[in-house]
Amino acid sequence: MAAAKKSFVMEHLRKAHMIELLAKGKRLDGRALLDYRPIDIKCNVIQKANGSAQVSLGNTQVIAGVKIEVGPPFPDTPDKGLLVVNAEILPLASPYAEPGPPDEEAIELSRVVDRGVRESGMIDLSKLVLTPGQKVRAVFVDVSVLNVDGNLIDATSYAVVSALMTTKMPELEVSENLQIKEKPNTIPLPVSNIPVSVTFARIGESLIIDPDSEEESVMDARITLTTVDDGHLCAGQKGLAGGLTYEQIMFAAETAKIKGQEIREIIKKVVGSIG
Amino acid sequence: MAAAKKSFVMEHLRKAHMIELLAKGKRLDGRALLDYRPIDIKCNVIQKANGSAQVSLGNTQVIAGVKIEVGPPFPDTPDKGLLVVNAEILPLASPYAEPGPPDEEAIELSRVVDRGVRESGMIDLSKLVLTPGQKVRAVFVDVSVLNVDGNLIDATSYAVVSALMTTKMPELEVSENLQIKEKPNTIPLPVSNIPVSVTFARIGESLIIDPDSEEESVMDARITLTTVDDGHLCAGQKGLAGGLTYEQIMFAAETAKIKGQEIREIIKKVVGSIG
Amino acid sequence: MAAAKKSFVMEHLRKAHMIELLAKGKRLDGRALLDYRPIDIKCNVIQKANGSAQVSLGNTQVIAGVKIEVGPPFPDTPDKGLLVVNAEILPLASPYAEPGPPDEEAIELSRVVDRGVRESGMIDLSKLVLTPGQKVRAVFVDVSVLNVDGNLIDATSYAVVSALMTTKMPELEVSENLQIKEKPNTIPLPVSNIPVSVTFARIGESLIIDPDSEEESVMDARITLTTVDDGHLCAGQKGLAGGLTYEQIMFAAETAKIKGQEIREIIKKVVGSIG
Amino acid sequence: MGKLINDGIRVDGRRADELRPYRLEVGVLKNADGSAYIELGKNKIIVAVYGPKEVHPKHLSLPDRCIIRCRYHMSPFSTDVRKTPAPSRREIEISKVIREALEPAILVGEYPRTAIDIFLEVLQSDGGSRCAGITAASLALADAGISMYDLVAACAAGKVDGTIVLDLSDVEDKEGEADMPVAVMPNLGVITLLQLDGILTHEEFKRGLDLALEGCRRLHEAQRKALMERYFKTAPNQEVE
Amino acid sequence: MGKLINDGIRVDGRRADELRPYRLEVGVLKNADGSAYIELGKNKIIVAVYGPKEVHPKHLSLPDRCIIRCRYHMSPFSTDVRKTPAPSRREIEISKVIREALEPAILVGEYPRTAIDIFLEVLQSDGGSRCAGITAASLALADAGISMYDLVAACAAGKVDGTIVLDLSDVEDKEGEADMPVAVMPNLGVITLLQLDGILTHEEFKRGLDLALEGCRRLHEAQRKALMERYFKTAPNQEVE
Amino acid sequence: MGKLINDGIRVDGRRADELRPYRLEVGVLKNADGSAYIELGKNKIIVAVYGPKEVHPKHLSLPDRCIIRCRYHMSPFSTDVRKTPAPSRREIEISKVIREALEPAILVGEYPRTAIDIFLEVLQSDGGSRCAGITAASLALADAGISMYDLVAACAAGKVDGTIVLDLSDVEDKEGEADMPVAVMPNLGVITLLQLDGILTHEEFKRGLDLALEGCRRLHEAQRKALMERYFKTAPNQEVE
Repeated sequence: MAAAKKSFVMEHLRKAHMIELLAKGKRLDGRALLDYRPIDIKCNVIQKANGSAQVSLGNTQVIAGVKIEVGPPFPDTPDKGLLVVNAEILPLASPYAEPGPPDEEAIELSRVVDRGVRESGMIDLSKLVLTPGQKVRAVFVDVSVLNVDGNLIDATSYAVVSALMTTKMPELEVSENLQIKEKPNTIPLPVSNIPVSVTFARIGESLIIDPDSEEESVMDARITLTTVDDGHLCAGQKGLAGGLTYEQIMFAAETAKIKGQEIREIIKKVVGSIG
Repeated sequence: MAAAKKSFVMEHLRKAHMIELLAKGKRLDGRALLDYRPIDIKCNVIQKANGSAQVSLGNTQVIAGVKIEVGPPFPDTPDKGLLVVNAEILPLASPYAEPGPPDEEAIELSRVVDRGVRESGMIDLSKLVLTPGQKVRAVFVDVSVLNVDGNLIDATSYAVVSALMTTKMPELEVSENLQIKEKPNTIPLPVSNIPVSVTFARIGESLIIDPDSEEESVMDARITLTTVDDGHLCAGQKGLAGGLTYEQIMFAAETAKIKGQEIREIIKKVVGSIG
Repeated sequence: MAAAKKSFVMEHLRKAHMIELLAKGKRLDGRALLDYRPIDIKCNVIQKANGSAQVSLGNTQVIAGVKIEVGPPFPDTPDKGLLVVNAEILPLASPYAEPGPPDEEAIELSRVVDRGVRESGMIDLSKLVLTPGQKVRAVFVDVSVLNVDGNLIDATSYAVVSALMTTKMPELEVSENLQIKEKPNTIPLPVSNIPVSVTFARIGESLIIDPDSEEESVMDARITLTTVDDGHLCAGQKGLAGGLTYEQIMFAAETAKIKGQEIREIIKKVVGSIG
Repeated sequence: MGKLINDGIRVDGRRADELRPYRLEVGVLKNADGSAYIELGKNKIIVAVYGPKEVHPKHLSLPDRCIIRCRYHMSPFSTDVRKTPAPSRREIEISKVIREALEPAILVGEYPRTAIDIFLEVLQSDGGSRCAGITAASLALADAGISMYDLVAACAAGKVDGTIVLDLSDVEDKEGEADMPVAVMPNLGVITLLQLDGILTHEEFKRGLDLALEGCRRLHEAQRKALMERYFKTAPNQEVE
Repeated sequence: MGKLINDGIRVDGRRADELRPYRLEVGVLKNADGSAYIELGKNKIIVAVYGPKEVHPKHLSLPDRCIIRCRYHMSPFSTDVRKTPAPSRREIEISKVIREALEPAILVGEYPRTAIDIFLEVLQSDGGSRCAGITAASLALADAGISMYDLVAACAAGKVDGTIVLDLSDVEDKEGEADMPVAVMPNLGVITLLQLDGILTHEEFKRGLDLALEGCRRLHEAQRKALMERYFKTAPNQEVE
Repeated sequence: MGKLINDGIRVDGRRADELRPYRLEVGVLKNADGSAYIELGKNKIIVAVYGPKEVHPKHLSLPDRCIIRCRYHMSPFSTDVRKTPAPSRREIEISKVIREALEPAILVGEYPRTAIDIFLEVLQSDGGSRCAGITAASLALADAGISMYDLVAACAAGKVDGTIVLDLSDVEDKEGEADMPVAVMPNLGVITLLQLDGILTHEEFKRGLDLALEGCRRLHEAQRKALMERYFKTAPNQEVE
């Protein structure tokens, strides 16, 4: 609906102006093309959750909470715990968000972040089995987007990873008759890796990192690449109705490795300070 | 939709006229401010239900049916049976009712009546347990509103209470190996109390009881207070986008006790005549 | 929506022309009143299904797939397997079909075809029980309508019957401790009968068989009658907002027997060629 | 499972060609433009008609006629086992066939660009609820002053223990061999509903149809009396066969 | 289950007439026209207001006033056991009573043909979340510059172990005898929310209402300070009782 | 679980850089404005295009271009275990990425205020169904006469048993190390789809991308032949590698 009301003349002018700036290596908010906005991560913000993190990426704000339950495994993976990532763009987050079931944008957001975590092998799901084929731990990571200002994928991804890394769950004991008993102490999730997504926008011929809402409103294409600790790629997703050249993709892959490592250090530092 | 089509001039005139009348202690249909419309209650109108009652409050007509099933308890109340009250405002009941899942008005109606029954302790749910944590009786009370002419809460409430009081269910026997067997005789529900709701409308500065649709169309606020046998309050719900003064609430509380007792006698008489 | 945009003048002209033609025993596409369009049936088109068939009736195209699962019986029929027929009119099948849950037309289509199969006794559901009250075979027949050009009921019906007749399912063995084991060989469904539906349209005073979309757009009433091997009737459904005379119904019943036998031979031949 | 017919007498004491006891009443709801109530056996069904009225959104209206909308719905307490309130596929199909059974009787061209809503609520269900619903709905349409060619009366015939019988009850419907609901405009001889579930020879089909039409004629007479009672207060308002 | 009050002290250390620690903040979201955040006990609730804005579809708008829409929603991680994201019947009812608690304060006639949307997200829930939500939502409305007669402050009273207490926590709500949420426009003395769950004598009802109103007055003072902090930067932005 | 590659040969007998057998056909549905059918391995996918057409409601249309809508759907019988007909989250995401893979090729500015609908129905699924769907959908768009810069061809590469391979089958997708679907407009060198699931070094990523693009080029050739066959009847209508 919003789209139909936009002033198309103004939109084209704004885009032309932005492309001109980008050609000089500048952005409207003064960042260089490959700069992130300020990243702020706070963990353990929701005491009722097993793990939680609130992330700001400029004015984009998201909060992730982890709940650990016990239940049956999926029939086709009896020897693995469950991991479910679900993101909602709350109606309070933007004038364009609407109440109701997740739309395709929110579903893509959930699934891209889910794949980053899953394919990286971050959580060893085989260690979440209590009684094979019967009872496993189910890890629910729910994300509420509180304020939309571009690059929801990275903000959500960092919140999910940070929440998972600081999750505590009661140790469980399986008795001989397969009863499950909660022990008094808590243990962390079996985390072995920190997947970090880096999202690029193409505007005209320029590739920039971490687009804000204004940049997203004129971007032609988007690509997210996620790397693991050793810099290898583990997940990718091109988005939007524009394409990318071979060279742009290769450049993005290299940059995702370098930038990913920088952000990994930020996450480690925050999480490390929690202990 | 209907709202947008109303004649606002006419509405304001009607309201002004009604406020004038009410100031003289009169209502359009000749009732005094604290008079109920004629109440008619018929029990056992649906033979396939365990209990049922049809209630008319003036032209407002509702029918309640009780079905008793056996099922698992809620995980957090293993030692209690289930009670579920659900009301639907049928599309045949009014030109403004629409087919579809219950809207917020029907949900509030269900939940207010449910709370009146639940908080009064009318049904001793702990007596509906068959095998603790495994099998309990589930009491479903469904209400179909057949004609809307104001004060659905009280009409629904009286129908639910009357249906529950006349409910018969097969006696059940739990064998040693925890099998549940139906015995040939029927027993009533463990009823210990008759909660009675009394609903007030504020129009201008006047408080009236049992508003009809015309009065509801101009009322500023609504308050429902439910009392138990000894006159104590057990549930309350203020409704609509207007407020009430402290004095109005205190007056309503006192009046709910007196009027509630009158209506309790009516219900007792109807139910008693069934045996 | 489409309806509101139709040219009503043109529609009436077309109908008048068609009635004139029909009075002479002719149809727009040259068929006689009781002629079917060319019928083409291909079985085993979907290898992942237990059975499948693609049917063309003129330009109407549907595909049916059978999936056999094991699950609990319905509580009220513990000694019978399950049969579920579900048809979807895919949005690719017509400019008027829309994505979303089945509308009343698709639901009627599913249920009419389901009843034809069920009431004929085609599949002996009692032979699909593995452990009574616990585990039975569930036969899911899903139909995707690919192109709409009238008479979906018959096309769907023939596809469902052909798919069921060529279904192969693994033989199952129930061990003493009630475990279910899959054996290496496959067996057919217990089929004892071939129900064949024949659908008539009334346009003006004429009854025709197998209406195409153009004929359906002006038809007054529709009737489907299904017969079994010995010519007896097993299912019927009058449709649309027009009526039929007693004589028209009796004529349809006789014709359904004769035409049904012709089509039964076509199905038998196709299925027989599969072996 | 015992036999359903003994010495020509059905489990509820009826002969093969007998209707269950019934009661028809017109004008039972205050808000509706027209309404009616029917009891037939254990069926208790209330019907309201609203309209002709404006259509929202407008593009769903038709320039040369009214549209008919129909909702057949069962209250959760109407069945042996509690039914969830959301409409089932069965209710959706029955809503459609009821609408199509009633629409041929309505002079739809008299009400261009409008809609007529027919709401049927089954308060208690028994065999034959769609037929009983049609019979009552036709009265509710008349009560709403909708122009009609004829009343529509509906009744099923079927086959039970090898016998063609009229107006099947729940147990006869479930355990019998065949059920055939029929609706008709008796004065015009136009059949507006016909369904068949179960196997009948062509001869049985004809006898079943004849019997169902006879049942419809009797209910049509009862419909006329109920309308007279409502509008002229000259006939008794209950007809129990 | 131990007693909930010992020697006049509640399980969380409070006296009967004491509020839980709270914190109010205004203007916490960039996109919203107005926003606020409240912590009260373990409650953490964020509220955004959008509007006045155009209504789609237009026929839902009113010619002489704005419509108020309200959504109270709990994040899946906000509760002890994970909550599915789809709105429950409880959330739908609470959305309605919150809207009706706030609307009397709004000069709806100043914004004809528009809508004001109020979105409450419970990030962590504790007893009294609807009251805390109302208190924060009223601040968010003020932050959005909506004309109001007064702020609305809300607080529950209830009965626990036979004692009338203020501002029930989760465990007191679940295991206590009665809970009574109240909202009020303190300057006008108009009560805009009152619910009661559980048995109270008339005397207890009066004492409970008095106590709840006293709690509302304290929260009203805190609301004023939070607005001052936001707009005049003269008061500390945290008020912990 | 056995090894997936033995002596350079994959479980289905292919070499690392080989496509599965495929078949493309244009114009297979009568009602659609354009349609195509693809078989690739066990994949059987039919695609219809409707449009450009009016948009309802109108406010969803754009004044300077058409909107593209896309629905990827799997028939219940298309999978090993029956799939419920309602669209899953996976289907919704794939619908989006397919739309975004096709849209860069369409001259959307030529069709202001209209919509183009692309419906993909997976009749039988195998690995790589989204790529096969894109390849067929691009043909269906061409068959509908939609102006395009280039055809879009799609194909996955991935890593199986440590080897970079082309066009993963179901078992290779599930048990392999990585899967990377790619779509491209071959004449323009513009990549319109790229997804990656699983770990690849940067070197492997480059080799995978190169291999996928080579697969796309071969499918692009097949697309051209299928169109020729449809419109000029000069080429064979089946291309099996």
